[in-house]
Amino acid sequence: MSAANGVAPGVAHSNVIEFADVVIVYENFPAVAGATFSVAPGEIVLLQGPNGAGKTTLLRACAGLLPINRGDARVLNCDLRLDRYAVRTKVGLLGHANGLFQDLTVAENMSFWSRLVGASAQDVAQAMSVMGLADRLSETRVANLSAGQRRRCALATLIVRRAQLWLLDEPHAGLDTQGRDELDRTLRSAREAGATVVFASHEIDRAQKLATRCLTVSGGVVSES
Amino acid sequence: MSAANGVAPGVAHSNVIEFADVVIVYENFPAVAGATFSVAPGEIVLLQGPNGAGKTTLLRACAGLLPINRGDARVLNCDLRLDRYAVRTKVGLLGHANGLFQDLTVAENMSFWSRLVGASAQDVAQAMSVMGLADRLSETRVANLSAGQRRRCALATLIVRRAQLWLLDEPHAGLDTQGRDELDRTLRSAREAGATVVFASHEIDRAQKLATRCLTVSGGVVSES
Amino acid sequence: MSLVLQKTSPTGTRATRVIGVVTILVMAWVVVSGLIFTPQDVVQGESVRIMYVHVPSAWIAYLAFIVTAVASAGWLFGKKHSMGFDRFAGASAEVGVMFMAITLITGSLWGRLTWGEFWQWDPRLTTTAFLFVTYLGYLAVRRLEGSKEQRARRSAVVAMLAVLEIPLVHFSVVLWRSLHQGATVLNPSGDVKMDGLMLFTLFSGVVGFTLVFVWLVLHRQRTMLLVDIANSQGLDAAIATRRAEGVAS
Amino acid sequence: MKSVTKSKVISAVLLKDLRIELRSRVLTNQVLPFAGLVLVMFAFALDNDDVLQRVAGGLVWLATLFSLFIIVQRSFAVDTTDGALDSLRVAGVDLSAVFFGKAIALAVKLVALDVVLVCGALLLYRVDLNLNGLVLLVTCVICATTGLGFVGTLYGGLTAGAKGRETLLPLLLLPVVAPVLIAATRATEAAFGSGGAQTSEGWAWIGLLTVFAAVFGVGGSLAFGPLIDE
Amino acid sequence: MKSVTKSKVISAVLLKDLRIELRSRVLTNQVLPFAGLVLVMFAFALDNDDVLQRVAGGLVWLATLFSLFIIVQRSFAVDTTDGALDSLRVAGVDLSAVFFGKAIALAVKLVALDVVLVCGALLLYRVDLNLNGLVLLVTCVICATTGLGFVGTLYGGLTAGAKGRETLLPLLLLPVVAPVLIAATRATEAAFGSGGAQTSEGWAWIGLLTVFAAVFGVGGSLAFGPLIDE
Ligand code: HEM
Ligand SMILES: Nc1ncnc2c1ncn2[C@@H]1O[C@H](COP(=O)(O)OP(=O)(O)OP(=O)(O)O)[C@@H](O)[C@H]1O
Ligand SMILES: Nc1ncnc2c1ncn2[C@@H]1O[C@H](COP(=O)(O)OP(=O)(O)OP(=O)(O)O)[C@@H](O)[C@H]1O
Ligand SMILES: [Mg+2]
Ligand SMILES: [Mg+2]
Repeated sequence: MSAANGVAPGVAHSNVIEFADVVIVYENFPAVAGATFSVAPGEIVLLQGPNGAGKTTLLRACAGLLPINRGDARVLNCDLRLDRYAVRTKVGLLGHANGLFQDLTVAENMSFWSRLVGASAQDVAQAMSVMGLADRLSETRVANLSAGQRRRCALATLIVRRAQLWLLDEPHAGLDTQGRDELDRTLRSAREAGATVVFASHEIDRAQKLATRCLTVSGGVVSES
Repeated sequence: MSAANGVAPGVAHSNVIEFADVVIVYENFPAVAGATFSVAPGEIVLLQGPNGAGKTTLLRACAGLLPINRGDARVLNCDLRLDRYAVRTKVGLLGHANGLFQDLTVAENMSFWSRLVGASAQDVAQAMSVMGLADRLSETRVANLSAGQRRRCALATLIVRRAQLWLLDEPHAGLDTQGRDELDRTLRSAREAGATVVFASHEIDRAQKLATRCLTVSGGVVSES
Repeated sequence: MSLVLQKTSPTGTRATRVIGVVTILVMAWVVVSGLIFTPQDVVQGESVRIMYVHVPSAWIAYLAFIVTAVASAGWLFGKKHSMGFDRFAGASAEVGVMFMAITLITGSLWGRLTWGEFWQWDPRLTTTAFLFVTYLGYLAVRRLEGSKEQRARRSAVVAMLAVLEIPLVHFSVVLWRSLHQGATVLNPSGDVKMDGLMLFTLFSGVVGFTLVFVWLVLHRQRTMLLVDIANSQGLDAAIATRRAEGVAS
Repeated sequence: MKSVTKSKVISAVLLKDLRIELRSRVLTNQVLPFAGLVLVMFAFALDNDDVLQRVAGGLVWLATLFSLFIIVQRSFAVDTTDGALDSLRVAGVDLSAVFFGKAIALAVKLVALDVVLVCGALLLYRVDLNLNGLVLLVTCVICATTGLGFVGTLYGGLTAGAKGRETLLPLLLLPVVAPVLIAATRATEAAFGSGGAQTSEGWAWIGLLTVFAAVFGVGGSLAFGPLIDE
Repeated sequence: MKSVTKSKVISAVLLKDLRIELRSRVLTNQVLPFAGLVLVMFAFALDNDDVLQRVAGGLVWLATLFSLFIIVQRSFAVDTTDGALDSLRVAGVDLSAVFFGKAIALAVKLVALDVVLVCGALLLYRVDLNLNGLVLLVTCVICATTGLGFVGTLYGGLTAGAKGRETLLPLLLLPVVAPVLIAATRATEAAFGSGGAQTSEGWAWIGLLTVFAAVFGVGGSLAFGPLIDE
């Protein structure tokens, strides 16, 4: 992978994510209630915590998808309070949903997303083979895939993005053991290429092995663990 | 739990599931390609195997949702080739989807499903508290729940069914550690009350601990492991 | 926080009180002049007096919607995205919808007297109704769930598009042959054929309604500010509860 | 598991569908403006009292029909998006009871819609209505919406089951509901006295509507279960 | 990540939308029969060549408008069901390019629909069309569908983001598209020569349609991004 994927040398010393006392409110429920944490370049950070703790909300906020109601939030040197859009070309997000078009085949989905982010055909082919989607499956409509195969396809669209910051919401869910191993390998090599990874997971054992640091989210607050 | 939930004494000796060389075809792809296996009463059987192996298809077939194209399939003494409907009052299925109504609150969803299966208000309250959905969450619309909370709600609707045969497709996915422990306890106690459990899972460690027997599904074929 | 609330709690200021008094004086003059001093119309008789309400309310509705659009642009293109602009936009649109409703009501009453029908499927009437519905839609957009920032952005875009309908309403009489009165006052050629006192009363009405508009908007945007402050106070309590959830588990 | 009586299932499904409608307000916010548009646009397009009065009845039912498509699709979309229909099938409940529950909910929504539409037509098209006409009209609305409720639910169920089928709905539904459209239009015209029609003529059409509702009520309760089972 | 040119994004989105339409056939199987019904119904209801010819233009555009709602809703439903819209937002692509891609796809679908509708009207309502009229008609269809494509995509985007919003679509869209309806109707009437209208009269309306399309093209390309961002 080229140097362009890494963090530019000049900013390597500043944090990739810098949240200070951030509050995020849905209607009138504060899903994130004063979160303070930071992520340094090259880390693989695990967000763990009970259901409804606010992990998904944090990840979506980091991707610039949610407005910040209070506090200071900086991601890749973009201030999310002023501009949530600038950050988006640099992050890749895998949410609970897959973001795929059910009526298109795997190959068509891949080519759509790869064209949008300007990935090369070679990258696409590689991502698909890493995720085990070559051959028969590539010509299958997404609606006709099994749940795990769909998740693999979503991961493949993420891989071709070669983002500087990877945000993954329960990336292991639905994958079989081999897929999980492959994913972990992919994340580690992305890190070696200079990317930073933040992911939420309930597969604590596997996740803790993968992560370089663990954060616990609970009641909308983040704490070191 | 009452005796009605258990298997009637007269049929206790025959198998709960009895599949012989079953083939299940989607359009023209045989997702299950000659599966032979049986499950005895009181077992907790794990279906493991790679993505796309056919686990979901097998579980849905056991629930009488899919037509059998070839082979012999009997579930709870109902022949699925002759009558896929009779079996449905006796099984409970948790699929990849949750089967909840997004616009209704947790409590409303619970009361709907419990009325359909004739569960008592007490059972409902108990299931909700087991799954941690009492208090604030019970009045929240399902659309506003987190992914794991939704899964918990789906499990609660299943628990009130008190089925003879529980079919669960990746029940652990999305749940936090505490929820998983609670679920395992629930399944074990269902078994003690005479029910049989078949579930698919990719959390191999936890699943193998829970299961009394493991079956491996691969390429649409089932083998003992 | 509660200190802030107390300091800002009255919605009136010295300026608004002055405006209020002037408004009352001007409106009193419009009522007296419109009902007593001005003559009947040759064709329309007494019913022409509806004009002193109908026409100003239509124009002030236009004015209100234009103010909404300008304030929206201020929010959207301003560097600081100051929420004050958003409040002005919202307040002005609410008052504008009220004036538009008055136009519709007085218009249909007038129509009953002159055409014998409350409503006709006439271009001016139809486009006016559409304008009214458009701004109901605008107010609905403001009520969508989401943060203040989201609300401001969404509604600003809608407001700046909706304001384009005003020329359509104004020129509808020209675009389609219409039953409705053509532009007697705001016509392009500039020569106004109307009795002097009638015209003066009409313009007094316009001035009076403008003052009403200004007074209402100032107060309304102030109450909006207070609601925002009150909401953020409720948020503090909610945050505390939410944090407690985490400690408990 | 205890067995559940049919009426309990019907009421549970009915309540659920109506409650979802109340929450999501698809009918009031989406379908009604749509149907209202048909009326207003036609009033605007055909600014001619004569023509308008003649087509008033037809327009009301045409608008109802359009709305039927949207409501049926929405009614089953709610059940299929998160797999609730599968859960319903697996719950082993009496599917004919589900059919009646959904059909009644659908009919209730259609009645609500038609009340507004008829009032709109009365206002916009300046139709006169006497007492006889009103009785006929109310009967017509009830019979027609019942029939439409049954047939909509039946075909909605048929097309909700599997992928690709949903696009079939209008194609299948159109020819079947055509008789309802015609009968209800004629009955409404008779009630409105459009074109000098007599109220008495209308009652013959009501007969047809009743037969239609009965046929699809019975047919639907028998066929719905097998149909939604893929 | 490399930067991607605007035209590449436009073509990717356009292709995607059209391909999904080809797969799911919502337009042909769902919208067309629906729109066709309006035409046929009227041919039956007003069995009077005079009136029919007079309303032919209006009916075509009314049917287009109804279809617009359905197509727009469907076009965004495809993007929202599995969170693809979120992914689009996060992909950091130029959202004004997405706007144009979706708007063109929408316009293409509308053109396809209108060709069928106009042919239907010509047949059913026995309208004569000379060469001048044809040129006017084609221009009118292109201008009007472009405008509708822009405005439909813009408001579709506004209402697609979050829950509860989708019900707003008709309320917002109705008053805005009314001018298109009127202008296109008048131009089509001129092309059909209904009520003795001259072709030349039609071209004035085309001007209005063009202005409309331009306003919403520019407005949409600027506003779409901020709008779909919740
Ligand atoms: C519901 C029915 C009516 C509605 C919605 C309505 C709406 C409007 C609107 C929006 C305007 C402002 C036009 C502009 O300057 O752009 C206006 C102006 C006016 N209306 Fe009406 N109107 C209605 C009925 C009537 C009737 C029945 C009359 C009298 C016969 C009337 C007489 C006028 C006059 C004289 C003006 C001022 C025109 C000018 O100088 O521009 N209106 N009306
Ligand atoms: N509707 C369908 N039409 C055609 N093929 C399908 C359909 N659904 C599933 N398949 C195919 O059937 C095979 C088995 O799918 P199934 O969902 O049973 O797998 P699974 O074992 O549950 O996998 P996972 O672990 O990913 O959930 C897959 O290869 C899939 O591509
Ligand atoms: N759209 C919404 N409106 C209101 N409340 C919401 C909404 N989405 C989530 N919530 C609430 O916000 C809280 C945090 O949700 P979030 O999805 O971030 O949790 P999570 O940590 O990802 O949980 P999980 O492990 O179950 O995925 C939950 O309590 C949930 O009920
Ligand atoms: Mg989550
Ligand atoms: Mg599966």
